[in-house]
Amino acid sequence: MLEGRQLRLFLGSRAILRGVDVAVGPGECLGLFGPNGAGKSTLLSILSLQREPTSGALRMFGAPAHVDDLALRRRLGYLGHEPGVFLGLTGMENLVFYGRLYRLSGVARRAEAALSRVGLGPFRHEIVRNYSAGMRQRLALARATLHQPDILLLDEPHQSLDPAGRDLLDAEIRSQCQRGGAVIFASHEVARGYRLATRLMVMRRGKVEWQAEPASAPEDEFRRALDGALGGGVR
Amino acid sequence: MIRAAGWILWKDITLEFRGRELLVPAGVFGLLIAMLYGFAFDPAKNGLHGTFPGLLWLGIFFASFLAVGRAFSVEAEASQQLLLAPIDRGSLFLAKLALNILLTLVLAAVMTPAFAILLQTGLPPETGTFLLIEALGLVGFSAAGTAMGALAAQTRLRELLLPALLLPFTSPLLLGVVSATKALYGGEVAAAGNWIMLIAIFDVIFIVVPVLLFEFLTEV
Amino acid sequence: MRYLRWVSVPLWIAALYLALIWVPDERSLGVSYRIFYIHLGMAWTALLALTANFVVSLLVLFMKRRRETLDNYAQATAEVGLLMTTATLASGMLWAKVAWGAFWTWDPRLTTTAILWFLYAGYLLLREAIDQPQRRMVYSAVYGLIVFIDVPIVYLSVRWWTSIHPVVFTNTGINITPQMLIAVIFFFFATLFLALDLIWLRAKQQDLRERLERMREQRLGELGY
Amino acid sequence: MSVEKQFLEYVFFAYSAVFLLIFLFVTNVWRRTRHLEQQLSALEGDGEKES
Repeated sequence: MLEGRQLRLFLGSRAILRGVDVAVGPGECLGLFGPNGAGKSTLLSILSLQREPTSGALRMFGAPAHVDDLALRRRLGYLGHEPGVFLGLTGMENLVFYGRLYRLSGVARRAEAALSRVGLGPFRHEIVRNYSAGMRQRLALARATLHQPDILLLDEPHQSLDPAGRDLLDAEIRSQCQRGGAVIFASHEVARGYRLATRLMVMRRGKVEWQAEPASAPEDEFRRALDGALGGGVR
Repeated sequence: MIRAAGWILWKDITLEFRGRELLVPAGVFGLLIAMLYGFAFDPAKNGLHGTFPGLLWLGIFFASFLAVGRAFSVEAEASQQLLLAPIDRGSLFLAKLALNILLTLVLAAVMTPAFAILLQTGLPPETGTFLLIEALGLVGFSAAGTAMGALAAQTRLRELLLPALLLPFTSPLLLGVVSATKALYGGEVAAAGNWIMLIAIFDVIFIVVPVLLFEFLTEV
Repeated sequence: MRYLRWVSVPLWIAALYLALIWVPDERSLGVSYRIFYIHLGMAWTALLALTANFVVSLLVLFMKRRRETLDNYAQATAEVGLLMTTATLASGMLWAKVAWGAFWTWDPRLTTTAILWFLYAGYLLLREAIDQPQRRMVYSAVYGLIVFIDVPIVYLSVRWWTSIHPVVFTNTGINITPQMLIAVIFFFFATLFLALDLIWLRAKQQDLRERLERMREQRLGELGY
Repeated sequence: MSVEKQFLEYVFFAYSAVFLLIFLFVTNVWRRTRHLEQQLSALEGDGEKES
């Protein structure tokens, strides 16, 4: 479904990504791990078509992917560090607005369903400024999945969610995979991420250091690889 | 493209109605300018008819700065997600342009009568033509302001940079609107027509060129 | 480029000699009109440097490769263009005081040149205010394309509107004596070579800065960051 | 003071103003280049010491 080969990104003379190979197929869930500054968020921003890589080939659904391909954007869902919802609008209005931009049919019905799925049904007509951080993140999750994307890209989605919200998010990710979609998420949640992912990838300094499938790699091996990446620096 | 722009505009107007974050501060500032001009120039003693067009337009431009500079910052809380939506980049520009035109028109509608009363000059004769000048002038100001606001919003200085980027561009526009208004006060409608042409040309340039170049700005 | 200075220095000496000593005084303005030579040289070179900035900005937007180098030249040409515009305004104001009796009048050419100064000051401010190199490159290129509108307007202002500013080249011919023309040409090439030298110097410095950043990056890598 | 002398003063001012501007620009560029070169050689020096 998605395949990136030798992705590199330079900002001026700074190398942020130094040749990353990444691929997901239908039903797969790829977990990205590594210290801050490893390039996880940058990789996700390239995969979500926010910026072109300096070099390397990115293909989606069998065709080269470009930043200005609007049809392709409709098949991607992205949830970043910021919830990306408007504080002055109600939860419902936020979803309806995004639904309109994605040209969905039956927007109101879909928005209602999405809101009750993330447990915000009773609060749907309240202004988002009054939401707690966890509620905003739930709304952001509803927003990212509203148009039922084929590929879901999540940048540290567990952050700022309450425990119930985390379970909800995990269920959402699993159902996305069962539907035949793909998920790529970046996380600092070692145990939760290990259970969730169908493939694990540890990044450090813009490169992939270690990758394996949880079936063949016990959790302590994964933890050792991650500790190596975290401790390899100067800290 | 137009439909998406319409939805973004609808969202911005809803936000503005709820929060009044742009119009109220800018409007208060605009009225304050009128009052301070009144103190500084003493309109009762020295008639201000000669300088009124310049005072009025500078006042409107300065107050509009507050509103136009913020128009892109409204998006800051969700700009990333908005840019990820499958919409044409030009539609975002159009939506912001329409928002800025509406905001500056409302500001001018409040400020013009206030200036005319507080500076004791009254509105110019040929009020219809004067309204046309105001509308065209504010469309031009909003177009240039939207383009420069898009540039300034992505810099470290944000709105602080906007005056330095925008004011040199608006100098021909200021010349146009002030001269046209002056011509109306002097009863020279034909001369005003020539200035209105200049304003219209400015409007066209600053709507077309940014739409063409806006694509580049959102790429990085 | 390193030999530029070997041409530039004798050219300057020759130009200064021609403009300050060789050319006879003008009838009405006497010795004061000699400001004209440095004023004209700076003005033309300024417009040329800013035109170069326009070309480089276009290339930055539409070329795929070597954009970083081009961007260095965008910075350099704008700086040198602004410097020369400043020099034009400074020498012009002094001359205006002699010829017109005031440092400044709101003549079309003076007005458009003042606007030009502010536009490119804004350009450099914009560059200064963006940290991310890619974004700085594209944003300043877009802004550079828009502000260039004023350059032809400055050039044509004296021809479009009634202006008290003198014009050298008109449809009907050249408005100066052959002797003056020789001095003008020498002065123009002297300033042009100076501008090239300055642009090159500044772009080379930017290259150095980038090398330093790469080096720093590499050293950080070696240290295991 | 004769008009001639005043004219001469203005010519002098104009030329020196322009040269001053250029001088300031050039010295500024040179100073910054020097600074960059120092930083660069310091980095290179460190590299050799450690390797």
